This record gives sequence, structure tokens and C-alpha cells, in this order.
Amino acid sequence: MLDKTGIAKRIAQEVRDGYYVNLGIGIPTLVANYIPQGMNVVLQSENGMLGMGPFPFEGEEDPDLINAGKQTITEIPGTVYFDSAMSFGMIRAGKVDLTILGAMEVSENGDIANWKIPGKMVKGMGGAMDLVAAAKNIIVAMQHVNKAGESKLLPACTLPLTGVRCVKKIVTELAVLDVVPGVGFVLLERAPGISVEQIKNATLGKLIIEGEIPEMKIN
Amino acid sequence: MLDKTGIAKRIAQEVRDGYYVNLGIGIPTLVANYIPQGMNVVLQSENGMLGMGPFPFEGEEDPDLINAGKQTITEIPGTVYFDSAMSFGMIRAGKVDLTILGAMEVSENGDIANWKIPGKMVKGMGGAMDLVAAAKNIIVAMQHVNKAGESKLLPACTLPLTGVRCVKKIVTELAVLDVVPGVGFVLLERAPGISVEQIKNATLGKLIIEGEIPEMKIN
Amino acid sequence: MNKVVSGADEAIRDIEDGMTLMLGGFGLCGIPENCIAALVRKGVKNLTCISNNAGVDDFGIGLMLKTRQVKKMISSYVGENAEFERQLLSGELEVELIPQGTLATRCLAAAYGMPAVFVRAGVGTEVAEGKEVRNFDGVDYLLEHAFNAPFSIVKAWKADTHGNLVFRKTTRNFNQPMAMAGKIVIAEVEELVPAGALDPDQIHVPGIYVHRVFKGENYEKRIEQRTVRAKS
Amino acid sequence: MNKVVSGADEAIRDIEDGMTLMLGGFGLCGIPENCIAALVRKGVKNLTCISNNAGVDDFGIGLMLKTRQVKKMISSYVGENAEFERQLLSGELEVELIPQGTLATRCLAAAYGMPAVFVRAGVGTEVAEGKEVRNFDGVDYLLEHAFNAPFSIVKAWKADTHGNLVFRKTTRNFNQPMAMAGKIVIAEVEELVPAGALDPDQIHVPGIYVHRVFKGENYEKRIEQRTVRAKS
Repeated sequence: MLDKTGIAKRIAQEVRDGYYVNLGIGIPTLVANYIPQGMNVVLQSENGMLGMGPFPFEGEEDPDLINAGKQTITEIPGTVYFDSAMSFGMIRAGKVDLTILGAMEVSENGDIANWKIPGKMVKGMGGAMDLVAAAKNIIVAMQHVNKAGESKLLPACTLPLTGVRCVKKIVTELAVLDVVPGVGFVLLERAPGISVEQIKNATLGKLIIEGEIPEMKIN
Repeated sequence: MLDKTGIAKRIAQEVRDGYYVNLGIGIPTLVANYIPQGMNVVLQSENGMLGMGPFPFEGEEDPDLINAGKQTITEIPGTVYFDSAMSFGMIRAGKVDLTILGAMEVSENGDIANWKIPGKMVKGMGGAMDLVAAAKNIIVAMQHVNKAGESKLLPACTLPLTGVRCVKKIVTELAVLDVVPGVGFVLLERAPGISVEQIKNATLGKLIIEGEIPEMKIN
Repeated sequence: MNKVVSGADEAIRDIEDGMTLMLGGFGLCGIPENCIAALVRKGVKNLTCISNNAGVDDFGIGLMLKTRQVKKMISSYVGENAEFERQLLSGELEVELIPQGTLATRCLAAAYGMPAVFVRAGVGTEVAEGKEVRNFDGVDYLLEHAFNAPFSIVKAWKADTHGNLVFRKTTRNFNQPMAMAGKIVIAEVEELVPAGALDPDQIHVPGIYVHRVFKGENYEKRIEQRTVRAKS
Repeated sequence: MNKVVSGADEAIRDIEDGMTLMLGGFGLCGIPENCIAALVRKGVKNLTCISNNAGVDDFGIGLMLKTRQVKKMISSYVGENAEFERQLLSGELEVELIPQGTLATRCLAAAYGMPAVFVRAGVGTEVAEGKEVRNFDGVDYLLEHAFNAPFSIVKAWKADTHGNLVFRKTTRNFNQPMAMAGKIVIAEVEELVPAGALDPDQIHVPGIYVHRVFKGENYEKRIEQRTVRAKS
């Protein structure tokens, strides 16, 4: 079974040289730490920045420089700032190659729910609806089951949707799966020490298992 | 009767302190020369500039700095450059207070034709259609009659239209007229030495003459 | 073309009860601190605020929530605010949640004289309820309308006396499109310079969009999430 | 993120007969001289060129008209060009005339992922023929579609190796929106600097939009209307 770092490391393997990537809050943010040295990847922050650098050294925080998670960050050579309209313009125009975000639920046709639990507090969708509606390639980083032990990979989402038919891939503590609308969750890899049976038991939506399912390779 | 300079001088009286103004090619360009000293007026050039300055001194022409008529110009304190999308954005959003342009024909409901003579060469509308569709206040500077001696102030335009119901005022060598859709050309002022009768004879569209028509005051 | 006013109180003088305001900033980054303070001083009520966020309990728009001056928030993300939550649950406050890109684009539409735009965000979700859906080349879009607000209040880094604005780093966010979207645009800045002192190639918002500017005071610039790394 | 190519010939290597190109510039101001020369060298034919103007007889896009490489011009103003006129009257060349602001906004729509926009320009004129008209708040608008071109070719002043672009004075014109609108964007520049050498607050087109940059050579920058005043 993977921990959060493991999930981030596995997702980092999906990043390709030359990608512009938008990372959501939580596990996705960790992915930045595991992008191989020498690979040219630029991080987009939807509040208006390309070329997001690491957290500042203590005492060097700049209140005018934050990411979409409102964390203080830094710039790097090649950084560009722009306004929110251009930021979502480039997202909508498909210029961001990969979006990695968390989810509460994903359905077997790629619908995603990650912004609202009715009856509980509603914080708002922020940029998530824009990102999932526009990105060519969306990878969800999440736990396979929720705190109540219920599968988050469902035939259909039960929570209010963030977007429809948009998630391409899911990486959980148990598995890597492709999401193919009309087909289901296609199991690609098992986490170290996890059996196909365990993944089956944790997946409520249609799970496609073809041939031998390899174990993930993670450093 | 006014010459071109006279028309420009009379139109300059329509400019108010604090106006952003777009001047078309020809007589409208001359208007800039007669805006009273001390009046704060900023000229917009639709190719992407606010704060258009005068022509450069010989030898100081900059090929990267032209106006919408493709003439070399200069910048002044407060000049801003921007792209064509923003330029027409601000025009469409009604931020330009006054547009002055030439016309081949104006109809009594404010339609304007100034971009095309079918059968002759077509050069294109450039930014004229955008400007007349958007500006709150459009003044036409033109001759009252064409070279064939025919009135250019018509019941309806005969040439392909540039815009509909948009011209607010016309200044010609003979007169100043308001254009009121549903009413007609309302005669406001006569040019020096010109009689109401002469204006009547040169105007084919409905001309409204109420009370005594004063003579223009031009320095 | 002098757009300079004496300060925040003069800048907001004609903002009245029940009006709709656009307020720039993202989180607490680049918010118009001086104007918010002046709105609290003036005590105008029943405001509708279009702002990506709603501040925190004791800073930003949170200050206007505390004094119950806000009737409705139009935002994309309103977490981080306990007083907000209380008012929302008690029904004192209305909230309309809009995807962040749609929010930005409805500002841009107003700025560029477009009555409405088509966006994909929200298709198939509750955001689409009651909205026109239109298909272009096999993809569904929602028709979203331009904002139409009498006032925009933004924070810029520098302005010249003509109202030309320059922003710094990620404070540009919603400040730039909102500075072009309101009928009357108020900009508070850290540095006010004479016309001609800014590079004309490097102005983010041309002064034609801006009606009032003033040099703000005592910027706190509070940091919402102070994240740092250790010096190695 | 290195977007640097060796020069114009490499930059345009995969532009083929029959393609649609967006070409930046206004009149002869800020035109991609090196790429136009390379297109003439390559001899690609039957091009559709989206460009505000069509150059003059012996400069700018006029050079490609002379060699009959252009099948169709999509422009707002095409005067100043006798060869153009000849080809148009003889039926060798198609021309689609579009209001200048509509042309710019259809680039912006492509740049910002909007499938179509509503504009007032052309309502009630022959430009409106065959187009959808829609009324918002009592005003009629035309529905105009985003451009969808495989290539944009623009001229910038400076670029860094990531493809971040900066323009100078009124050369920004159509170069900026077109640099964000094509599927593949080629930028020729006067000065190419390392990533980090440009001020991140002062970049007009972020490199995410730009695919190939190179330092151009021998810019002529011809002036179309040399207007001067006497020294007093």
C-alpha cells in the first residue's frame, strides 16, 4: 500500500518532458518534489503564474507571491505572472498538458465530485470546475476508499459533480487505473504488496482486469 | 463655407475636458490640432495606443510606432501601448467618449456608409465598423455633397452600410446638424456666409429647421 | 486626465446601500485594504460583493461581513471564514458560487464589451442549472453573462496620475480584469507617479478604464498560509 | 522548456500547401519579416492568410502575393497594394473582409478557449449576412467564431528561451493575440535572452502559448507613411 508520498511519486512518473502542469492542493502538490531532475516541466498556478518555484526560505516570504492554495512560494528563471482571465484562458484553450487533483468520488465514466458535500459546509469549487472541463489529461490522486471504508470509485457519483467524463487516470494507495467512458476502471498496476482481490474489494464501479496486473515500480 | 481646417476647428469645439477620442483618417486627424490648450484630451489609436502624440521630428521616426493611418507618430507622457484585442475591447466597452470619422453617406436615421463602393476597389472596413457600432458619440466630418454635386445627407444610404443608427452629429463645409433617428437632420448652425436655403438645397434627407439658425463661431 | 483623489473615503464617496461592488484580490493577496476600511467606516449596507474570496474573519472582506454590510457574495471559494459560515447557515448571507475561470471571464467580458461568453466549466453540474447550453463542434458550453457592476475596487502596485496601472507578481489576479470591468473603477496603489513615469509598454491596465486612484496607507498585506523551507 | 529553433526555415518547416496561417502585424509595423522570406523560399502554395493587412507590393505579405502563394486573405484592410488588386479583380485571390475588432477578438477567442463571441460590429451591414444575430438587453450582436489555425507567425521584440514574449510600442497589435491563438505559434524576435532575463511582471505573452522562437536577422522595418513635423 502506498502512502501519500508514494502516490505522489507514482504520479510523477506520468509527467513528461516539456509538460505544463497544474497541481491541485494536497497530494498533487507533493508531485512537484518527485519530478526527475533535468526534466523540463513548468508548473502553472491558476491564480496567475507559470513557473512556480519552491517555498521561500524563512524570512523571505513575499505576501504578493502566493499559489492557488494561498501558500507563499517563490519564482524561478522563466516565471511569468498574469491575471486570472488569462490564466483560465490558457487552461480553457488546452495549453496546460496535465492537471492533477484530488477527488471525493470518481465514476466509471470519468465524472468527478470534489467540491461539495450537501448539508455540510460549502467552500466553493474555486478553479476545479474550470480545470476539469478544460484539461486534456486529468489524473486524480486520492484514497481508494473514504474514511467510512466505502469505495470512492463508483458506478456513478453520489455527490454533486465537479465535471463529467473528464478523469483519465486515477492513482490511489492501492492501484493505478485508467478511466475509459463506456468501459470502466481499467486496472493497470497494483501497489506494492496489494493483490488484485484487494483492489476488487475496494472498487464499487466496474473494474476491468485483463491479463497479469504488474506491481508498480516506485523508488 | 468652411474649408477642411474650418470643419476640424468646428468639430474641436465638441471635445470636452477629460475625453478619450478616436480620430479617423483625413479631416478628423486635423481636429487634434485645434483642441484648446489646457484641455485634457487623450487620443486613442485603434492599432493599440492611448496618448497619441504629434508627428516625429525628421530623423526621429520609429517604425515600431505608428497610428491607425500607418503614419509615424510619437508618444507623450501617459502614453500606453496595448494589443488590438484590448484596443477594440475598450472601444466596444464604451470607454472611448468620442469618435470622429469621415463618411460617404449618412442617412436621416444615423446610418453611415464609408467603406465600400461596389464595382470599384474594396479596401476593407478596417476598424470603422467596430468604432461606429460601439462609440457613444459619433461625429461625422464630411463634405455636404459629393464630387458629382449630390447630397451625402440622404433619406437612406445607397452604398453598403458601415453601421446603423449610430451617427449623432455631422459637421460639413455648410452646416452642423444633429442626427435624430425618426426625426431627421436637425440643423444647428450655418457655416459663415451660408444661408439656410443653401443647406436645404444640399440636403436630400429630411431637414429640420426650427427657429433662427445661428452662424457658427470659429476662430 | 488627472484621476487622483485624496484617499479611500473620497474614492468610495458615492457607493451606496444595496450596490454591487467588484473587489479585486485572490485570498488576501492584492486586496484593496484601504477601500475596505473606508467602506466599513462609511457603513454602507446590503452590498453585493463580487470577489473571488471572502477574506478571513478579521481581514479583507471578512471585516465587512463582521459588520453585516454584505447581503450577498458572488465568489468561487469562500472557505477560511467562520463568521461567513455562521451568517450563511443562519440565512443572513446569500452566496452565489461560480467557477473561478467563469468569474474571471465574466469580468473580461464586461471589460471588452462582450455581453456573454461560452464556457465549458460547470457543464453537467449544478452550476449549469437554468443556464443555456450550446454545442460547438461536439462540445457543450454554458452561456455566461458579463458582470454589470457600478463599481470596481482594486489594488495595484503603481499608478500614474492618468490611472495607468501596474501590478506586482500574483497580485494581478482578479485586480486586472476587474479594473477594466466596473462602470466606475477605483484603484488604490502603493506608489503614485506622474504621467510619463511608467514605461508605456509595461502597463497592465490603461487609464481609460480607471476613474479614481489614490496612494493607499499602512498596507498590512497579511499572509494566509505562511509556507517556508529550511535553509540548507 | 527550450523553444529555440535555428531560424526561420526550421521554424516554418512543417507549413504545407493549403494551410491557414495567422500572421501578426498592423500594416508593415511588427511583421514577421524573416518567416515571410522563408515562406517565399519554401514556396508553399494555396495558403490562407489571416492578417489584418496584406502588405504592400514588394514588402510583407505582398511578397507572397507576388509569388502567388496566397489563395485567400482574411483581413480588415487590404488597400496599398496594386498586385493584390490585380489578383482580386482577376479572380486569382479570394478575400474575406472582417471588421478589425472582430478579427482581433476571434484571435482572442481562440487564445482563451472561447468557441465564439458576440460582437456588435457589422450588425445591419453586409458583414451580418448569414450570421446569427442575438439580442442582449435591447442590443443586437453577431455571433462570430474563434479562429482555428494550425500556425501563428508573429514578430516580437524580445523572447526568452521559454518562449515568453515582449513587444515594443505599437508592434504589439495583432502579434499578441495571434501569438496565443494558433495551434503552433512561431515567434521571431530581435533579441533572444535566457530564461530569467525578462521581468516576470512584464511579459506580454507567456511561453506556454509559444512553440518556436528564433532571433531574426536584417530587419528592414519599412515605414509605410513617413510623416514628420518641422523642427521649430
